[in-house]
Amino acid sequence: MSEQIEDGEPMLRVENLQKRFRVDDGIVNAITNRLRGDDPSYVHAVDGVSFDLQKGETLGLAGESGCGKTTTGMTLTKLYEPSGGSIRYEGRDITDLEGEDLQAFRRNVQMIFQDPFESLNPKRTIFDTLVEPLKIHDIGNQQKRVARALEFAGLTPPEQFFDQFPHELSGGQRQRVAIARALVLDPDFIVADEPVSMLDVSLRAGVLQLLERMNKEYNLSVVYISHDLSLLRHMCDKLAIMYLGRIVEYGRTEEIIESPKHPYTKALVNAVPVPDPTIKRTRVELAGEVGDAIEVPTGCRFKDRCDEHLGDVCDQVSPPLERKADITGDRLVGCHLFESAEGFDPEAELVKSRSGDGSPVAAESDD
Amino acid sequence: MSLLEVDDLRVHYETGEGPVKAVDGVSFSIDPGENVGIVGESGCGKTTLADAILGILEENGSVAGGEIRFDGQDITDMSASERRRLMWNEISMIPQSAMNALDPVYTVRDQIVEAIFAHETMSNNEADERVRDLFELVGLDPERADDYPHQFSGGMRQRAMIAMALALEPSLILADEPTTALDVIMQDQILKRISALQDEINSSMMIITHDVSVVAETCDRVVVMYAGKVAEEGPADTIFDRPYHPYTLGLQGAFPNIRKPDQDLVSIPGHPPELIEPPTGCRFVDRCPLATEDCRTSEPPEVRTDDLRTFCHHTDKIDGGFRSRAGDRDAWKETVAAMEIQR
Amino acid sequence: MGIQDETADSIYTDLDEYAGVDDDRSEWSRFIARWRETFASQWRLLKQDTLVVFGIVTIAFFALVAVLAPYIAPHSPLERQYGDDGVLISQWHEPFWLGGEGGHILGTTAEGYDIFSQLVFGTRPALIVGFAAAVITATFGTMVALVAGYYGGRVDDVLMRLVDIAYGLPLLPTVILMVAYLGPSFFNVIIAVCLLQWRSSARVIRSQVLSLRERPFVQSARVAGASDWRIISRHIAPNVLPLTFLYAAFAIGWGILTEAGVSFLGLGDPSQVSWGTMLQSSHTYNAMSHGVWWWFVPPGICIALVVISGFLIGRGYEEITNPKLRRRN
Amino acid sequence: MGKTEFAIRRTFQLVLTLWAVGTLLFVIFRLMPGDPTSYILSPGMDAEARQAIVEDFGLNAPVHEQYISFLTNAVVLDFGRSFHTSEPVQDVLFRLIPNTLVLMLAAFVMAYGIGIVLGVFVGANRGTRFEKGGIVLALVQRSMPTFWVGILVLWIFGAWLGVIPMSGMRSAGESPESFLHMVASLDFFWHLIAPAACLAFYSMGYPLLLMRNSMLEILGEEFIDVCEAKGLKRRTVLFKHAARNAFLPIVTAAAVSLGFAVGGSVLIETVFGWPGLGREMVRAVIRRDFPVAQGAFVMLAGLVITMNFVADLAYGYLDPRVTYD
Repeated sequence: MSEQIEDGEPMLRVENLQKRFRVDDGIVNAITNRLRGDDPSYVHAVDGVSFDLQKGETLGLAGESGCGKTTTGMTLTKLYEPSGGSIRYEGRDITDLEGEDLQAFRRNVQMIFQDPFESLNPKRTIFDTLVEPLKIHDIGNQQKRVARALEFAGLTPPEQFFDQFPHELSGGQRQRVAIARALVLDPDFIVADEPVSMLDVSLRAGVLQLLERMNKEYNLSVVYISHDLSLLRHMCDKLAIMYLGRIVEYGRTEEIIESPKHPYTKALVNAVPVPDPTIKRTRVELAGEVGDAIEVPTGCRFKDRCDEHLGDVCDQVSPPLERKADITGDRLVGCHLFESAEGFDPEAELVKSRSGDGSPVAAESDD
Repeated sequence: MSLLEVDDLRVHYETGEGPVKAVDGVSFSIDPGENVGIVGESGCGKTTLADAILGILEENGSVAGGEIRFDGQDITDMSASERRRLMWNEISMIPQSAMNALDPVYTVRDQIVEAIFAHETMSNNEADERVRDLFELVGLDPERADDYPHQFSGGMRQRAMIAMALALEPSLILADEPTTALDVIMQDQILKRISALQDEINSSMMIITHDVSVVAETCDRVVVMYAGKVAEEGPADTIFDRPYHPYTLGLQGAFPNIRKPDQDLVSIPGHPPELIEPPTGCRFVDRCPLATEDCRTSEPPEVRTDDLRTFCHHTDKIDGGFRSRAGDRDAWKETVAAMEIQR
Repeated sequence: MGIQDETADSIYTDLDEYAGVDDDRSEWSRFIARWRETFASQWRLLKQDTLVVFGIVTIAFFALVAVLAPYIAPHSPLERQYGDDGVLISQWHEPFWLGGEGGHILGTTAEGYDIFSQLVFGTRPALIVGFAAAVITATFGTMVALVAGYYGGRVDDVLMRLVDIAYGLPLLPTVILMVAYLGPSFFNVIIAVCLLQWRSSARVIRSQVLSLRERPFVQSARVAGASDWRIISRHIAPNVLPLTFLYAAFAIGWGILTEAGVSFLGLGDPSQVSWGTMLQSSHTYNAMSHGVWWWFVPPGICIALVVISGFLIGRGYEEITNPKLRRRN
Repeated sequence: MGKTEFAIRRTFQLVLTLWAVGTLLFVIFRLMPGDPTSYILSPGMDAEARQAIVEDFGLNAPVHEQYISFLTNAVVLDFGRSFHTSEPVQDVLFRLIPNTLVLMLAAFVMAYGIGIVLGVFVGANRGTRFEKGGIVLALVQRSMPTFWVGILVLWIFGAWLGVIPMSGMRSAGESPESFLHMVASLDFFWHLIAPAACLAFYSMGYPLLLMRNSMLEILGEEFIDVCEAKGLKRRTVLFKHAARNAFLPIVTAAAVSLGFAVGGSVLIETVFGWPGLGREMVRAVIRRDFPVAQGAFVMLAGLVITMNFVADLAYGYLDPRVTYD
């Protein structure tokens, strides 16, 4: 990003983050591929993602399955090592942290997962589960802290849950335990990957309220990962719409939902059903399906499904995520339909690529 | 006459701890050409209901009472072969996850043709022609009919399932969570496709879902189920506009609405009851902010208000204070907390 | 630069003074509680199955016989018996209840050994092989599986190719060959069985580890900064334990069957009486042609009983560990 | 990855496995504690004969040369001469292989034919007495030692009822012109039936249990519900859809279980005096005729490895989902 959306040093700054996975097919294939001189193939799950996260801010990562939102989340929590780009936490690059520095970072970041039935070790009591992070970081007053966290998560009286096993709890209670575990270290930010999508409808709201309280009362930053825009609209200050490993639109939630600009965002927002029979929405039919993350298309990744496709520019020049002159508000959009406010000229890039070595332009959104 | 009448249906599952009364006295009907949504949380018996109609209950489940009348004939009473004749020809299904609903070792064409040949006599060419038409109808490339299911994406498989469901132009289609496994965009397209096709062949549909918004957009009438029983039933517009059952109100409030970002989300306190020994009286009693002693001791009566059927003791009270407060999450919490203390 | 910064409005602010010793919840008691729960839940599930209970009772019975063998058996297994006439027996005798002389419960062998005593003492090698095979194969297989599954990559590749190779070896012929080369001793039979049997537990448990490794609870521990050792020992190993038990139970059966087979072929430990050697000598003396069934029927029944008990327990575990086999509801 | 590439890769793996087995054999044989000659040679042998054998085996060459010559000989199936009869091991093996193959094939067809069908029915009748009975039957089959079953059969049907021969592959007077003539004869069938049935009895439990488990899994799949809802006959659902899918894991398992069946055949051949590879291997081991024992072992192991290979390839053709990665 060329400039910050808001003033002040962001707590977390992600720049051009990339994560690719090698398509691994065993030692024998690796040898035969090597012999034939083939390059190993990669899945480009996250391919140049940039955003800022302020203290106390909530950001929603939205998109269809396979768009790289979960991989982004897992890279943020250092479950995956990034393949490129940087993650800066409080001004410090954490991509290559090791040893004690890494442990210090780990104290401040936690993750909440989707499946309440899989997120707790079935062989350990609730107390064991909650006390583990404290033991790892050698933090005192363990029992009181655990009790405090459980209480905050609405599991009262906490002592009653200490010796219970996950199978004795309901789905909603388990997800609350998972939240308590995330909170027990008192982190600065949390990545929540579809935190309620597997809960029963009537229990969802309770867990969402808990997450809201966590953010509001303790000034925690949260990255929500979800395909459910209704939910993200409810929970998030900012929204990043992802498509095939990239952010295509980024800005304030209500602005994006009220007036989506990127053709993909439009389709996504309009596809959300509304629980009110009197409201009729305009549906945008989107052709085709999400493309291949192994052989990423040149130019705009959305070009094949786009109604407003402009021709060669879209085919050849990858649109950077940038401010647009014809879009007001704090909004970044990655689409050639709008005029750049940052001086990026796709036509010129197209000419350059033709006169040059003929390879397609890989424009990056950062300076 | 109604196309499908379910009359006081009871379905039990035998378990080590006694029978689970998954469906316990459910009645409703579907008229020709009508779309009926069955809404409820997991475990409320909505899938069991569909399985009972289709005759594909788990081996420990059985119809313990009541009737399912299709075109006036009780299908629970039919012989296996009579029933088989009816299946797919008259009643077909779109299952929850097309991921596993197609046999992985046969091509999609083979599986559709198999359904056709089970009920109609025609030449291979005619059957192929039918498959081609069906594929075009659901927006799939007919050239890909000879692919195996795993070669299709999730959305394509669900389309193939719809093609198969329509193969014999049934008069009733049972769709069990037809889109939950899909992404938003695909979900939208599939729902749109289903509605359009169904209008074309004028079949009725029963859509089972936990997603209130899906029902709001596709159904004429809604049955709200709770813990194996009908809580409320009526036209979709009325159900969404002025429901009388507190559970319906709670369910609506639990869903975030993309158009109403500032609305509080309602969380209904507590959990649905165990269905091995369900509470006497109203099953919603432990979670209901309006519950009284009556609710605990006697079954809620069927009350008809406007065009709704509501099973509740307090339909008269709901208009007074609670409806206006139902969207407020604290209203639920406080009232139920107060009940806890009383007990 | 403030990675260590504490949030000002933390819910734990008042607890931040490290008070030193603060836990009245003893680590030890929780450890015991955890394992008690693990075993209790396994047992709760297992005892519902009458066949499993049968298996456990049978094995317990044979274990008791093995321990008390000297008190149960009327004679030493390799002590030649004298007939009623005071002469060393040189032909088989019928059991006393078929009118055989000498009051032998199951008669004598052609060499004049008391069959019942041999049967009782034969329990020992059978159970030792069975349990040794169970413990060694299950432990080794599980360890290989944990390493291969958790670390993945080339380590996994190499270990799994080793498993493939082990699968290429036919069990009994390999054991025969190894015993032939290493010498016919009881210990060598155990080694040979174990060398070949770890493969199936390794393969199956590895795939379980692969799936566990990606489970959210393991990921959560990793986000919290847990070391590999902590993740393997606290999160993964306890969850593959039922599978380890399953393979241990099956290994009892395979161990005993293999030992019996090897002994039957005359490659067993010559100094030991086992059910396999009993069957071997009966075969050598062509007992079946002469209808001396009391010689060759009882050892076979004993083998089958112990082996099936192991299988029954293993199968019981299989039904527990594979949720797809379990009845729903 | 395409099918051919998968086949190539799998072939590579096959070669690797064969090489590893050969190496293992060499290591066990050559690197045993003490002088290898002392294991091979009987004490009564004179110095000249001893020298001849040492040279024949190349035991005086450096270890790596021994290793290479061992492997090259193994590739051309040259295992030297029998200590006992001086006949080339190759000739002995080639004479015996068909006998073992016939026995195993007959047993395998019986075991898998009956086992799979029983497994389908046991799986389809979940929770009934029939199911429980089927499981117990399968476990009983697997827990009774094969050789003991053989002994019982010989005792009851051979000695007592006298309906089967006690031993061998053909009756004393019979001298068929060729192997094929012999196999086609009634006398051969009469000799074959008991050992093959015993082997089948033992091998049957595995496919039965596996098919049952596999059926249970498949019957819980949603596509089975769809098939039933389509109004298909129960038989069609059970066999055309459920069993066809449940059959897939059996293919791999069959190859793996062959490793056990080979062991079973060693015992059965010994009990019934069937002149096959297994019995020969045991006799050779007892006589300390190592070239023959080794050769027979390599043959048996090769059989198992090849079957694993074939099964993996077959799987690809049976299951359209296999993507070879």
